[in-house]
Amino acid sequence: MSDQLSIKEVRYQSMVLIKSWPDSAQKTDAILAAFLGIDALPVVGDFISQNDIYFAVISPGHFMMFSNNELLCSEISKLFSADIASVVDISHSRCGISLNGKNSDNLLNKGIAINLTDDDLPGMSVLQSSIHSIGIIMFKLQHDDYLIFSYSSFFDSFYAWVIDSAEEYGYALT
Amino acid sequence: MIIKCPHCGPREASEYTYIGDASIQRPDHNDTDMEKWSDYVFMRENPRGAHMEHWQHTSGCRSFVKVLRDTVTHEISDVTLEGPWQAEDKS
Amino acid sequence: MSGNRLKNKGLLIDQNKPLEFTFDGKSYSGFEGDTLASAMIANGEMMMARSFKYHRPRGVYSAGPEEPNALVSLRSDGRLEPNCTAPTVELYDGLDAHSQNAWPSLSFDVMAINQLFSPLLVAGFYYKTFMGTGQKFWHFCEHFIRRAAGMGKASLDADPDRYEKANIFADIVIIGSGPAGLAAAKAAAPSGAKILLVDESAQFGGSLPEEQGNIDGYDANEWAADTLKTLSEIDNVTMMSRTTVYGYFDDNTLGAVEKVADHKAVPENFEPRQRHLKIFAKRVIIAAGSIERPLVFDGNDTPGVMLANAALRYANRYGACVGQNVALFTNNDDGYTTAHQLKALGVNVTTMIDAREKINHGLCKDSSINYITGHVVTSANGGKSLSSIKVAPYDADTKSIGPQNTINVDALLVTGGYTPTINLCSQTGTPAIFNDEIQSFIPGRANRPWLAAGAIMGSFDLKASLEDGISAANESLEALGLPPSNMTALKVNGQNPVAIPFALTVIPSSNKSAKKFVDFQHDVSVNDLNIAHTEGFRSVEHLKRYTTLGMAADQGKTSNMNALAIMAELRGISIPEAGTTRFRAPYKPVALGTLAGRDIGNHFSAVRRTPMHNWHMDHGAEMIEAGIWYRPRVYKKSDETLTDAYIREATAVRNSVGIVDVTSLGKIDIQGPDAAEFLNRIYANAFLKVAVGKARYGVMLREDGYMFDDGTSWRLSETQFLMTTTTANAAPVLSQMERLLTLNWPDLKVHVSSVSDQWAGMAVAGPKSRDTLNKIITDVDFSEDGLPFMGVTDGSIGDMPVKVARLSFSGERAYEVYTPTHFGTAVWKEIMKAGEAFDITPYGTEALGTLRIEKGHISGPELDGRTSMADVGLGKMASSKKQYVGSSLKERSGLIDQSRQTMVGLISHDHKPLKAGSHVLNGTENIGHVTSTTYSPALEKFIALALIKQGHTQIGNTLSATFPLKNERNSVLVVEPHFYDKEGERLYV
Amino acid sequence: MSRYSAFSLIKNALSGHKNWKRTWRAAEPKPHYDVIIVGGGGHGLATAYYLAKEHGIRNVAVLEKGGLGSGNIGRNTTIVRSNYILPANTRFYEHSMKLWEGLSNDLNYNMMFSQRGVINLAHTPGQMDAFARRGNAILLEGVDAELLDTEEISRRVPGLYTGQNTRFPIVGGLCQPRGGTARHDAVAWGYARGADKYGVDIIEHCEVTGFIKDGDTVTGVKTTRGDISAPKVAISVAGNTSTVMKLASIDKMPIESHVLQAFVTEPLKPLINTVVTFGAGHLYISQSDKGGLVFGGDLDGYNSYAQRGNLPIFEHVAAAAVTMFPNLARLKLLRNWGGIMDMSMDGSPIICTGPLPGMYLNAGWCYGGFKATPAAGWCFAHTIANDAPHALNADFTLDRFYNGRQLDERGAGPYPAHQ
Repeated sequence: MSDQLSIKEVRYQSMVLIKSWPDSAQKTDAILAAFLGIDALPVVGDFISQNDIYFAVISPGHFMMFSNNELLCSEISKLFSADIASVVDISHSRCGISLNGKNSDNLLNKGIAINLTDDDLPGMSVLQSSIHSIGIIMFKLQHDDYLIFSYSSFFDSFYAWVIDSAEEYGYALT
Repeated sequence: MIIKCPHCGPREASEYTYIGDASIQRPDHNDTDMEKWSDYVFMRENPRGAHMEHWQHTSGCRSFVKVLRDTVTHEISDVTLEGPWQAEDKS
Repeated sequence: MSGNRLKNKGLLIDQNKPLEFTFDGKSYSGFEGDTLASAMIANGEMMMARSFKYHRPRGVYSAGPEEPNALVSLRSDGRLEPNCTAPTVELYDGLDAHSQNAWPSLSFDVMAINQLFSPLLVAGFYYKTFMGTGQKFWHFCEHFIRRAAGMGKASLDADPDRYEKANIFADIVIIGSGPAGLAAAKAAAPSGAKILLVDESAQFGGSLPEEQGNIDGYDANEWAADTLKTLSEIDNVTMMSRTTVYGYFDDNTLGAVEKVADHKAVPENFEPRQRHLKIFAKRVIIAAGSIERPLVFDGNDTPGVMLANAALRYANRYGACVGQNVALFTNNDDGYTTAHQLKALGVNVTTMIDAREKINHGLCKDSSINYITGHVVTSANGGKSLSSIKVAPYDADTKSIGPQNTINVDALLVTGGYTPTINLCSQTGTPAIFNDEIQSFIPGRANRPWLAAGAIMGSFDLKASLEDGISAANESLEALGLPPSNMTALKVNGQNPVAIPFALTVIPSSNKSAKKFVDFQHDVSVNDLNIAHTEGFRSVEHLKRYTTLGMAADQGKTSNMNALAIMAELRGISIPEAGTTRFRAPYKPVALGTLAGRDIGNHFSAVRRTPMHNWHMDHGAEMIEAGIWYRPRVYKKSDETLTDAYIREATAVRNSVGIVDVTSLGKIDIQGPDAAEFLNRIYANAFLKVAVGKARYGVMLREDGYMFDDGTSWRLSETQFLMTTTTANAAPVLSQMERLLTLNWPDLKVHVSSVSDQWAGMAVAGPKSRDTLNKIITDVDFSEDGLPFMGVTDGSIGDMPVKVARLSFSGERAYEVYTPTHFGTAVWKEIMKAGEAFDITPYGTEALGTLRIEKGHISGPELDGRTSMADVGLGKMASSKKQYVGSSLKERSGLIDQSRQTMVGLISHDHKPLKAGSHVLNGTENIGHVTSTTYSPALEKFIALALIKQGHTQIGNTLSATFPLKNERNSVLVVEPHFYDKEGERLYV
Repeated sequence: MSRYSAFSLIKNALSGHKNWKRTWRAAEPKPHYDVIIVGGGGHGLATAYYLAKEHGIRNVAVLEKGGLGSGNIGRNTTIVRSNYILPANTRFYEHSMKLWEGLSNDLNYNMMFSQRGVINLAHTPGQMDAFARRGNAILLEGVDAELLDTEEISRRVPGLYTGQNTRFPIVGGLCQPRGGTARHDAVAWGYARGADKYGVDIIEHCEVTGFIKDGDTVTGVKTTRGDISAPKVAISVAGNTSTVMKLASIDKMPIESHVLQAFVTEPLKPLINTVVTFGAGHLYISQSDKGGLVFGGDLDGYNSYAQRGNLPIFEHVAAAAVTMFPNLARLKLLRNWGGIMDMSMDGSPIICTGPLPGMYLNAGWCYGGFKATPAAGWCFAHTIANDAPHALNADFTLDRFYNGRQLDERGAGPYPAHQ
């Protein structure tokens, strides 16, 4: 990881929520595992990233995927009938930043009261929380390397908070 | 105060929205007894001590938890998930 | 009084790095490492302040944050900081300090006249006078009282410095780095647990520098330095000096302040002045030590009287000598050690006064000191600086004194024993326990995951403190499931004797108008305690409130124990029976800026912007808050007033076509087999049979039957709806729906998700709205059959997908065009281009208000949480064939009472504008208020909506709308609230 | 009982203040009284005073479980105002205001009631309209109100930021000139002394542990200092209402007890000369006569009897204070404490006979307990003496929730945690 704190805006072409019910959980898991080409889904709080598709398990029966493949949402919604799972296209509702390098943890801990050290939050973990009362979803790829999304309408406020928090450490906009 | 969300782990109470007394029973949807509805909407035990209450993890996974908390010491002795899903035991 | 600098003494100062500073404009010099207090003492300046009520001269009394007397103001303009304790102000070059609460100057303070009136200005005097006949006399007196009271002056300029915040996590937090704290850290570190060691002062080590004994063969100070070096090399140990834990909150959450740049003239670039730490600790070890206790005798506040250990620290750490001819008055053995250490450092201690008759004479080992036992100091004299003391024999049984004789001294050091600093322990709610030996309260057994160790537990000797620290570390490690440390007990010898105090409450004196201070900072004397007792304020709570003892900035750090002892004696009960009050956060005052961090000014709270925000700003929009969104209010042309602008915009919609940004409305995706059933249960009107591709306006009630929210829900498929809510209620509506689904109706298979940020929304309204959209949305049939009223369909503009819903808030033919957020501005521009032929006009919330008021549609002002559906004319919409949220309580007698206020329209008779917030009078009776007002281009009159008693019975009457705040009055005609196009023909123009 | 005055101060000063009388007698409980008042806070003591003064009922005992005035009377931000919006509340609080204006002389105890004005700040046109509605409503009730523009506000409140470069710029405000602050301890001790003067027994460290009943009728109380009987037992225990009512086997009340924190800074020379409230951050601030800035904000937002709160409110209140007054950043918070607010389900109080025969209830005071003290005592005394409410508290019934006559001052619905 570079020792320079760096901040970059990121946007993914498609982002989708999948929500099942307890009685359709098995079926939904199986369909998703098949689509992703894996034999079992990650546990709650984990995510995987393979051939440009990120797949995260937010809570039981509540999944989130994002990718630069524009057709992801339509492909996914074809997989599920209404009584098995709901598919919600949220491709435009989130804007994100990639935050990595030295002091990323310290910057985030100015706004989040969650232990971000590796033994409390290992790499490939996902969590939802709020910074400066702005709802965010955070993907920790590895130590000091994060993807963080806020709701689009909040993004200006969120981005301003991140930059202001980075001043003390010095940062690069990549 | 810190509430241990079954899915997200320990989080500050400011990430949650306090719903309130969990011991009150909402009348059946089709019940039209105004007295029963008034009891449900307005009347509370409001104990000084152990209190069973609902919180929603609004900034986190948005699930609802039932919390047993002492209203004098704020000590939380039990947190269980509400709703149809059971938390995976992340051992 | 002539203090001076002891040659090459002072562990902390660097005598070849001089620093210049000013006090009250006079310039002095000190050294790097000095504090303001140590530098002033070294310059022979003891008097630094005037007391709170009597404006008595006051000097430095202690060497730490417990300082009750020497409060000064630092810096100037936006950085002016009043009430700073001089002993904790680290000197820097160019420091500018000044005295407080004195006018015209420190040495000549007019208000010192209060001392003449001191017999009147006793505890509670202000309750007994200043009453006069009415309120005027108190208001007159209060003006002067407020000027005399208060200590420092606050600046009116904004503070330019930055403040930061951090959340920190640790397995074991150790508060205090004296013998117990360092021993605990050293014992716990090897376990690999994450240790955080914090200390409020700039240096670690606590009382160790003055400790005589040696540890494992090292001199105490060397042991401290060596331990600190070892700890700094262990990466699971973090050490933070200048960091004060001020608050102990629930679940072992600690509030702390790190003074990052207070020891510099100004912070460096982007460096915060202070950082607020929220520390999440699994275990806490509180090794906060203790504070030396004053003795209570006449004139004990005279500049030159000081705590003994403080004088020793000034000599040992800063080479600052408090006086040329020094006496020490003690009630315990530790006083002797201090005296001999001072002599060794070159301070001329001439006299020792010990209240105890029988002492171990081995203590009196310096022939140059005159040891007087069985005596007490009965008074300290000298006004602005100590010149002499009176000493007299003391009979402990009868508590009486013999004949007094005077000794000329220029410094009197006092030690009444030590009081454990139990503030943080007490904040956790654990009751304190009285330790008879040390005549003070110590922490009780912890009810939470913390332990106290060292002097705070009353173990004042070095060996006990070190052992306390190690056992606290082991107990904490065990609680964390880690192996105990293999650190064996440390060998200690030659340690200072333990300070076991001889009980001495009030020292008698022959002076009838003696001034014996218990709480220096609030000028509370023994006399005040007597008065409180006489008047019945005897419980510790009443005593504190009546005399204001312990309520000053030092929160009774040096006064509480003496006060409790005196009070117990007055009541003839023991101190533990009298009890103590519970300490509150903060342990030490905390700057508001530090608690606020960067969430101030523009960043006080987040802002939500629509995707078309920049377009609006570029086109002269004046923005306004809606919830936490910013929305255009009007698009003012250069010469237009607000009213001109909104009339132009509203007229354009009525005559041709306008476009308004509606993105801020809440949008919720509702999916699942039971979606329709779910909506049917939460809306008051029927929703089961809404056709796919159709929208329906729905009203939601609160559980208690009053109106909660309204909006349209669009059925996108058999099992999917898109619900819109008002801007303000988006979050509460979503939360209520999730609660109902999870807690009350788990049998319904429905998912709800916020999609407010997925869609940009814009309403295109006006007779030319169809012609405008027809041009660019070519894949939608805009005919009556293709897209009927309340119809919803998908289409596209170029390759940008849109949803088109034929809804109307304005009453005109209108369409709401939704497109994914990032296409928002592009779609908006396409529509503007397409509408050019019809002079399409962007309009804001004002014009939107005009249009919806003309149609009698309700909005925020009518939905004030106290209105029922019937009140606003929507009673008939509520279904009678099903139950829904609020349906039962809606029928309570109060909600269906005929005398309720209902919504009507008002037309202003004499073309004068109506004001929102006016009240409607029927004769002289106030029968309701005006909710929304506007000029109506359609009617060319000023109109309004209002909620008035039995509104429907007033239709056709002329009433008056008054605005007493500006004593204006309009006569108004009451009409149906639907002013324009009642039959709704405009929808199909 | 000696009258307090400057003269009495001088007279006693000459004799070293030895012969002041006790402010109230340390009475021993008698087995029977005409009226028992449970709760020795501001309301309980005021009720006893007015029972004696207005209705001649002096055989009264005030039972306090701790020390007198150790509850909410000593834990509030001392603000007095009557600019409420609902007529029932406006009339009640205005009656309180009128009592406040004569209270120091009436009790011969300086309340330090300082009518320095209360200014509510508005940040949007919508808020200004709401203030106009409230201001006009109270003017029509004969209560004072003024609309202020931003310049007038910045003239009256030096240091307040009135520019545009902030999240919630100030667009104007509503002022009640007769509003202000009072010394909270003086209210408790003043009423105690007044009641004591009429012969009322004030009995501290006497906790009610049960009720004595004849069938459903309450005829007395069991206490830690013995049984005491009385035909009329009045409950005025603020945040502990639910706990005490359970002793009378009334298990549910339309009340949730919440912690409301208050804060004070170090003492300063005069800085803020009026009471100011910040609409956007729900903060209220004023300066005490000793010089400390006294301020408070929202509830913590969960049921609590802890009389202390948590950090998020510290941080939010400080952020609002520094946003309002950027010059406060360097001033230091000295002390924090918390009261137990008996939050009713509509934000308005309960003063009524019942719910059991022989019992009378005064509760549900939410944020308004301190400013209501005089009128609450006056109305409760009237209700007890006449077995029927006065017109001023006729609407403050317990059963209003059942018959849809809530007095929803804030229009927030039955959700105390979010009021």
